[in-house]
Amino acid sequence: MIKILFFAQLKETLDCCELELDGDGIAEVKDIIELLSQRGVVWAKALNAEKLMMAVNQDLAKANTQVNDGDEVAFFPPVTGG
Amino acid sequence: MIKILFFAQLKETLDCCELELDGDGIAEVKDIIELLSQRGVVWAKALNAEKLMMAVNQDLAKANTQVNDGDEVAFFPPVTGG
Amino acid sequence: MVVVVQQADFDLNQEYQTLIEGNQTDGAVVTFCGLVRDFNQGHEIIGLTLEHYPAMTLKALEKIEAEARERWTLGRVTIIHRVGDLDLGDQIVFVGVSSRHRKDAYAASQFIMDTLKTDAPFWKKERTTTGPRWVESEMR
Amino acid sequence: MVVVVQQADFDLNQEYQTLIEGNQTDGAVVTFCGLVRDFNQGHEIIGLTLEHYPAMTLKALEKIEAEARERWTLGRVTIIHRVGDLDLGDQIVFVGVSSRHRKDAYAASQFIMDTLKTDAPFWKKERTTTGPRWVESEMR
Repeated sequence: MIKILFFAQLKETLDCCELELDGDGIAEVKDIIELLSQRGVVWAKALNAEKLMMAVNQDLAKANTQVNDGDEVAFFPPVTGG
Repeated sequence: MIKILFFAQLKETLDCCELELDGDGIAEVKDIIELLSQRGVVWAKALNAEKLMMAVNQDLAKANTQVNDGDEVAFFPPVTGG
Repeated sequence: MVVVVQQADFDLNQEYQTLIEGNQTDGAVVTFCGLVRDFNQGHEIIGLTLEHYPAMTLKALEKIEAEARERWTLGRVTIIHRVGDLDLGDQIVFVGVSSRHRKDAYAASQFIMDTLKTDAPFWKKERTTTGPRWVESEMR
Repeated sequence: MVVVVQQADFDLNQEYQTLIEGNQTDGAVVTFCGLVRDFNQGHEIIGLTLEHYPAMTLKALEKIEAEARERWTLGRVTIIHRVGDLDLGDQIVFVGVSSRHRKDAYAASQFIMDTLKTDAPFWKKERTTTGPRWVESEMR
């Protein structure tokens, strides 16, 4: 299984903070985006936003970052700390 | 009269912290340097050091800065505060 | 190295002591404190809530600190970032750096803050006089 | 604006409070503290004596502060420089800057320290394990 997390505006937009996906057929982060985009127009739009940030196992990642079974993948808007 | 001040190493080298000069014939700081250089080789060498700093009325100055009667002129080595 | 993510406030003087106590090598200490200000991006602020990604925040800050140490000669480094509900005027973030060299302390401090602003998973939701709003990223 | 030349020590926390108290506009505060370090230019330091040009020092620091304000958007600025006899580990100089903008606070703080190092009439005479020596300027 792959654990998926959402934060901040994205969490509110999707009304979802966490879900799990079967790892089958998932090789890169973009496979997750593609899979979740099938959940409807809200998901598709939010997960394909130009400035979307992502992390794999708590390290900043890109759409082509590799994902393995058991990984934790997070999606979030640009950070605004500091 | 023009009041002349020396600080730090320069004060120690010249064994002098303050003196007064008649303003006659003094138009720029370099006139003071020339005049005081006649006091001997120690003065001549110290006042013509490449990195010598100077101030006229408490503002950083150069050899060609104008000097008027009643001014305070200071000579000192490069500053090392902070 | 001290890297902390906490709800509680921090005390500048205590953090400064941690940077200099028994440290006779470093002649330069630069601190940055970020505070909740009254007006931001055209909105009047009452307070804000800082959300973060708990499993990632410490790791992200430690990575930034390690990168700063690779680039500059640093003595001690402290990074503290608060989370949760904060009011107008409250302290948000502290970055303290000691170094033998003034320029290294400044450069590292600024690098840490700049990178924290783009890479560390914190999000500010402001309470404004016209309702709550997520702060927009100022990323270039 | 607070510009002070004094023999007495200063307290970082007190200076920080002066920068932020009742100041809800500035979200960024950068402080620099310079301390007497143990080893400088190849010499082991016991302490140092700071000589200055009393009639000029305040004027020089105020000029530096005014120039910083012209260049950047600043809130409050404090510059404190100590003179007289100092021991290893003692605080020498404090520069505190508040601003709405982080980058302005950093840039102004660094500018003030850089310019103070080249333009303000202070001279350090170190007491080292091999005798007293005037610190050499590191001017470029």
